[in-house]
Amino acid sequence: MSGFAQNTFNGLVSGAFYALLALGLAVIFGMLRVVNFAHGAFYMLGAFGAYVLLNEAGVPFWAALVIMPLGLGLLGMVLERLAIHRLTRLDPLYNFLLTFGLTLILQDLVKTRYGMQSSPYATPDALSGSIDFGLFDFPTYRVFILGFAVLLCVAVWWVLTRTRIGMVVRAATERPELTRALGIDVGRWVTPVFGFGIALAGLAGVLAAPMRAVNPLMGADLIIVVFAVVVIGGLGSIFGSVAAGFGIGLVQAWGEAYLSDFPIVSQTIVFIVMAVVLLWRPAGLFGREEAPA
Amino acid sequence: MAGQALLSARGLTRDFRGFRAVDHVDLDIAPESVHALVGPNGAGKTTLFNLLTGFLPPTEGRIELDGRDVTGLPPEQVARLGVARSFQITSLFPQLSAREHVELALQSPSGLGWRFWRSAKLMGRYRERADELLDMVGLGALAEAPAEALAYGRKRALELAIALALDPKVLLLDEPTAGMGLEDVDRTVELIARVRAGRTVVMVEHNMSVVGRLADTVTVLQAGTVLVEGPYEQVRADERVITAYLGAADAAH
Amino acid sequence: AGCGGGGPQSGGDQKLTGDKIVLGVLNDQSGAYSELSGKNSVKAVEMAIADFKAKHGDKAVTTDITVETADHQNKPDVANAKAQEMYDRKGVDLILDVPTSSAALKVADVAKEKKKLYFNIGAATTDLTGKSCNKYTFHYAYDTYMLANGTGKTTTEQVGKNWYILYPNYAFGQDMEKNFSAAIEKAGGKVVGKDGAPFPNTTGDYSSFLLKASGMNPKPQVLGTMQAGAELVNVVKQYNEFKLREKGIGLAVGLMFISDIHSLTPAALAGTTYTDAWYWNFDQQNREFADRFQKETGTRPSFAHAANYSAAMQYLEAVQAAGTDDADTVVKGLEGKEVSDVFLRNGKIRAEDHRVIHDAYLAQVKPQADVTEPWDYVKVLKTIPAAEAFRAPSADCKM
Amino acid sequence: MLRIDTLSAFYGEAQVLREVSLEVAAGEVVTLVGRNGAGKSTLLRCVMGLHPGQRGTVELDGRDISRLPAYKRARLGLGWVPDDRGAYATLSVTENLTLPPRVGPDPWPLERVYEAFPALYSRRDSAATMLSGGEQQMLALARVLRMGARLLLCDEPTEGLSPLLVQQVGDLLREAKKHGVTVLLVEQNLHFATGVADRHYLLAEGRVVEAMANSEVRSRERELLAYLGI
Amino acid sequence: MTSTVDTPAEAGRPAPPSGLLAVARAPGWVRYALLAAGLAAALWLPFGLYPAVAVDILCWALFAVSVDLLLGFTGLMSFGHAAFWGTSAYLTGLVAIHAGLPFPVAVLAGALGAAALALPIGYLAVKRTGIYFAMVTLAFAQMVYYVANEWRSVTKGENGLQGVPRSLFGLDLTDDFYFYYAILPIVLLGLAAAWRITHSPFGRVLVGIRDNPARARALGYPVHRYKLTAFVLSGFIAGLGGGLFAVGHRFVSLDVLHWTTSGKAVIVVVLGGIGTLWGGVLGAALVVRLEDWLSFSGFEAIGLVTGGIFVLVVLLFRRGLWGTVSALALRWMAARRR
Ligand SMILES: Nc1ncnc2c1ncn2[C@@H]1O[C@H](COP(=O)(O)OP(=O)(O)OP(=O)(O)O)[C@@H](O)[C@H]1O
Ligand SMILES: Nc1ncnc2c1ncn2[C@@H]1O[C@H](COP(=O)(O)OP(=O)(O)OP(=O)(O)O)[C@@H](O)[C@H]1O
Ligand SMILES: CC(C)C[C@H](N)C(=O)O
Ligand SMILES: [Mg+2]
Ligand SMILES: [Mg+2]
Repeated sequence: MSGFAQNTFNGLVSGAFYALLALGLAVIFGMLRVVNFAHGAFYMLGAFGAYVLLNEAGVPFWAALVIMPLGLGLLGMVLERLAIHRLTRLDPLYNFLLTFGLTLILQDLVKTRYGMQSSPYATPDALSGSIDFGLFDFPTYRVFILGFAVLLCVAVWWVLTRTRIGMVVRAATERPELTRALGIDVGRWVTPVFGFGIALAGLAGVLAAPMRAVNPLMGADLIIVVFAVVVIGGLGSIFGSVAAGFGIGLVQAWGEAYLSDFPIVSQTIVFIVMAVVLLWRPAGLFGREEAPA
Repeated sequence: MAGQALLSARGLTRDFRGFRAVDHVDLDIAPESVHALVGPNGAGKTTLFNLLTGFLPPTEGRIELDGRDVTGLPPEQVARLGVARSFQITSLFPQLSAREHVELALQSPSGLGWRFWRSAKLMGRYRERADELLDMVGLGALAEAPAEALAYGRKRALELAIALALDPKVLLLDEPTAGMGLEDVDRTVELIARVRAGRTVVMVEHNMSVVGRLADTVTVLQAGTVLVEGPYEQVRADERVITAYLGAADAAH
Repeated sequence: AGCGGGGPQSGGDQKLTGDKIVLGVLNDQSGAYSELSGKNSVKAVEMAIADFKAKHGDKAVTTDITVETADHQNKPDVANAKAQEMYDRKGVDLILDVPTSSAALKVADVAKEKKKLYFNIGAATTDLTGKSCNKYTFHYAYDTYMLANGTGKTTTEQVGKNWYILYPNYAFGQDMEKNFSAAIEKAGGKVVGKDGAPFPNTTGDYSSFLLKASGMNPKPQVLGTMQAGAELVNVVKQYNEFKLREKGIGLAVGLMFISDIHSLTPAALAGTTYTDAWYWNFDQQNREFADRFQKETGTRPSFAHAANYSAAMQYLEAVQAAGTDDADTVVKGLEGKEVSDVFLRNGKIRAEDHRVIHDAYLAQVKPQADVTEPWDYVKVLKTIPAAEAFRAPSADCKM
Repeated sequence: MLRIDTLSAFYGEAQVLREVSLEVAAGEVVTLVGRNGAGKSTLLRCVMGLHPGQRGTVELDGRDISRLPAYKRARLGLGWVPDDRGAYATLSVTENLTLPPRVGPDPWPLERVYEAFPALYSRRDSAATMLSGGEQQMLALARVLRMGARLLLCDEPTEGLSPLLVQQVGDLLREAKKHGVTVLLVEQNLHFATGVADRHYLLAEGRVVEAMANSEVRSRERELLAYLGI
Repeated sequence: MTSTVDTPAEAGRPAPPSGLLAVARAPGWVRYALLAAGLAAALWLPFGLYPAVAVDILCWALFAVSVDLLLGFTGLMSFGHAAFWGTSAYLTGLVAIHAGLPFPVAVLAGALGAAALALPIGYLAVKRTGIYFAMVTLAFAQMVYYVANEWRSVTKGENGLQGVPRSLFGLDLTDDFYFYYAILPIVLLGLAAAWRITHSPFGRVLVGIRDNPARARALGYPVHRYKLTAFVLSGFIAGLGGGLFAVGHRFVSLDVLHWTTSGKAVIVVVLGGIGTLWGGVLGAALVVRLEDWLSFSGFEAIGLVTGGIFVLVVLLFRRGLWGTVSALALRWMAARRR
């Protein structure tokens, strides 16, 4: 029993990363119709940034948790202005390709500067213990991540669906020209939203630094799993992305724990789930089917 | 009754997330007639079209074509069975020329489209017929123009040409004259009058003069249900239709 | 060395092809293993060339000795292409290094086909001196047997008898697991559980295995991790996070480089024992080399760097002795030779399987408090004599 | 209120407007009529600042706005009802209505909009592109009324509307006019146009070929129809 | 299930197949001259380049063309084509090793296997379009990657399949120079097949589907089935390339299935010009050559260069090399005619 609870808890923690990354993807996609392939690279930059800040400037974890998302958010805004923006009128595939190219560049930039060696990052002192849950005890840091991620997801969801900000930005992305003609300065909105999505990725990266290996490829394979998560949840749906993120974390953890004799299944379980969802609900669990022709 | 109808619907219903757009509609389209569907905006006309052509599966009900159950068939199969449609919101292949549109439509029933090992020159066999159809809708001079460069009214005409190219038993036209200038409206009415021979036409149309000139039977939909059905003169005099749809002033038109 | 696929040359008094010697360093220059070998291996080879020239002066077979290098990105197919190009187009006489077992095996095939020399240094698989051995391939620094033998035995004796083994589920890891299990059982220990973790592990998460280990009955006393590079860093981090040491489960590491310890900090690994092929601060001779190396590169050498130096040197000496760079002649000169240098202690190049044997060391990571100098992280507990450190020539090897 | 002076517009190398000049006085309803492809929609887009390839000047209340970006023009009180209706798929009906900022002295409150368009009220939470064609048309018109735009640029607002609704739109425009709103209307439906407009401009092949007061239409109907190709 | 429309109507399409149309509209002598020049270049290649690189170029040319068949002519961007390239590589390798058949037979078996795999993956993937399609194919390819990785008894996992023979009726093909000419006919056949597909009635329907699937359905074309057929054909051609790649390297590693391989294939196509077919061949030659050169130049950051080129192409030359050149040529010809 305690084993099951522990595995479940663990699944939720890795789900928290999927959820945060999927959320950032969903925010950007929902607003800009851009699937940001470079999301994993920004996650990596978040983690790497935290490491560099600590090692080269002695900036602690808590400060990095603020600085990195802000810095990367700015970088994201610059990127949106310089590149993404020019492609908004074209097929979304072009932005997918652009961000793919960008991923290669970002990874290699970090690689050339810092090498491939995984870099160490200590858990912040305040969170380095473990919490006793009676049946089992669990690292405090992981508990913190879970709580933090849940709060963040709820806050973002609220802003995007319940406030005017979300509405304006959705409009601006869907039909920029019309929106301009309705008296809204589109340029002022889209850029910050892209920056915000990137900031979320950076935040997830900082959170991952004490827990995962910090190296230039840490986001590379992860992002593909997150794509699967997002397809399962329904790409347009903020709620779907987050729910699927946690769900997949759980499924994967249980798979690893109880199907370890069938590695082919436990390793591909995310994709199996995705196939089933596609068969049953092509638009994803929470995706919206769009109008016929 | 149902036995004589070419296309018929029984209890046809469609819900969109709790919203009932089409509500237990019974409809019989007599062979070789022109049947107009009219009704206020949002009455469910286009949705009904989508149901009849397989673009939407019905929530409930049954559709028969020539006595055969076609409920739930995908659009391409419905098209194969001889039901062609045009779209209310223009729907073309932006980069293909007008002629290529028609050729593509002409080729559809032949199965030639599967021949990935043959030359596309084979499609040349449809050229003459394609040009004929383009002339018919007044696009003869624009055969080479890519669809995206056509003005709105011309696009509507091309829609019609494509639907005709399928040589359908049943032709469903969703607002064929919307957005056309007067000249083109007349041309289109004449055209429909010409091609109706040996065919069944179902059309959605707000222009009552067009309806009056063409339709044998008019069905008025309101809020997803059939309000009135009958010959044009009778329908337009109907009190309920005047309040729900035509409006008092227009009754004189 | 010549151009194109010129056939093997015969006769000992033949001079050098093209009057020059070209050494090729083929390794990972951008990936996970770029720190433990990479560009610095090239530096080490250049040091060897300089030393060789200084030593022989005018008497050297040639002073025209150059280095070619390429990045194989740890991909066997890239390694294959690069190796062919090196031999064919760049006139390379000897390929060095090639970490990553799968790439290493592929390059062995190429060497055999092109009849050119190949000294593997960075890879661990015993297949290089087993079923994939060939006349032109030598395995220089270490292998999975050596690692398992040293660490498995002492850890079982000193830390605990019950093991849980976690290995990356691919050739290298499986090989390690097999060799470790054998060594543990031979030392009277028992493997109570073992798991192949996915490789590559996308999430970097090992918590399910660690949780499993801590809940196991009977409880393991040692967690043996066979992960390398980035993955090792992850396992150790999470081992600490889940406080397994406090729960009475010690840590044993299958393969570790000094750069791994540097990146994890010795504090995270204090007390861990592992088998090392060479340690830079072991004795005066090593230290001198390490100081020179640091001047060149800014870091301390890993054992792979020292081995690259040594291998290049031994090859050049062999050519010098033979007076030719003809591969068959050089191989004949190398086989059975007893050698000793800064890397090889009590070294011997076995003729049967081309395993280069030498003393190995059992090392232990110092507690943080004892670390007085950057990079000086371990204490050598004992020297494992060459004959004991490596396995006997395998029957699988048919030259 | 609105003055257009020698306005030319291009699609690539093709010229679709040729030195068009026209004026609309405050409080007037003026229609642009012309055959398909005459350039009517393009003219409206130029006024709104949405057409990149244009020459000539556009003045609003005596101020040259030719260089202003579209959103600033909107804030000066221009309200565009595009020919494709411009419904947002990702916004609900209510959101479509409340999206634009208020720009004029007399913006309609939401309640008044829903009162005028009960059909929209019943679909208020649906995504706007799920509406029927006619409903979308209502939405586009309602949207600029809610903004309180002073000058409406309506591109075929009656297309696809049922006769009853066409009358309603006419009533709305007349009503808006009574409140001092100015309208530049593109229309194919001559019957409708003469019912609401004060004056008409006739556009053919990118040129203004005729301007006439509504009172003249009856007497010059023949001439007009000839231009329209009948 | 209704048909779903993923991309907003306002969004543009991938660059129009203007390159293709350009050549098709070019006068006959130009087309024949180009064809002759292409063939001459193909025959000359191993003289001018290191033969192993030339062999790689041929394989990648097939791969690129298979991707373009979907991207340029069906409007589907497969970001998981490594699944077919790689599956065929493994199958070819296994057949060649265990059955000892002549390599063309093994390659054919591999390509058929790839096509067979394309069937279920395509069946699921064609339910989505646009960006979703890219993500779904990417994810499924990753699944194939993991399966190959875990199924060690067959694939040999990380070690890769070593020692794939190049047998062809006892001919000695160990030298890449001769091997190049042995596979050239197969590659040309594959390219010709791709050309024929795009210039067939089927190809026309695909273009229609690409531009407006709902309309195509109303015309009676079963859109899903057409897309699926195109997907399987494309999988087959990718498989041809992958099989030859395996025999060419006498070796198959997991890398053939990795997502970066899929990504590289798309890069090659975009660089060459989407929807131009021959652009893919050109792109393959350039990218393979460039990577070869870079890895020998001692420059570590290959991704920086390929990624950089990619970003520039997407931002500035969306028509790609072939598309840009043929558009310029066409304009020049038009100007002269005037
Ligand atoms: N996919 C959909 N999802 C949700 N609601 C829909 C969908 N399609 C149509 N509706 C709703 O169903 C109702 C009927 O729509 P339909 O398009 O059939 O009307 P119509 O009679 O064709 O009107 P119009 O004459 O204005 O085109 C409308 O209220 C519309 O909002
Ligand atoms: N995107 C475009 N590219 C090229 N030409 C275009 C484009 N849009 C419109 N045109 C051309 O510009 C001319 C004017 O178009 P416009 O849409 O202004 O006409 P309109 O008078 O509004 O016609 P309609 O009554 O059909 O809406 C037409 O000849 C049309 O073919
Ligand atoms: C750690 C590495 C240098 C060794 C490598 N894992 C191998 O396969 O041999
Ligand atoms: Mg409708
Ligand atoms: Mg218009």
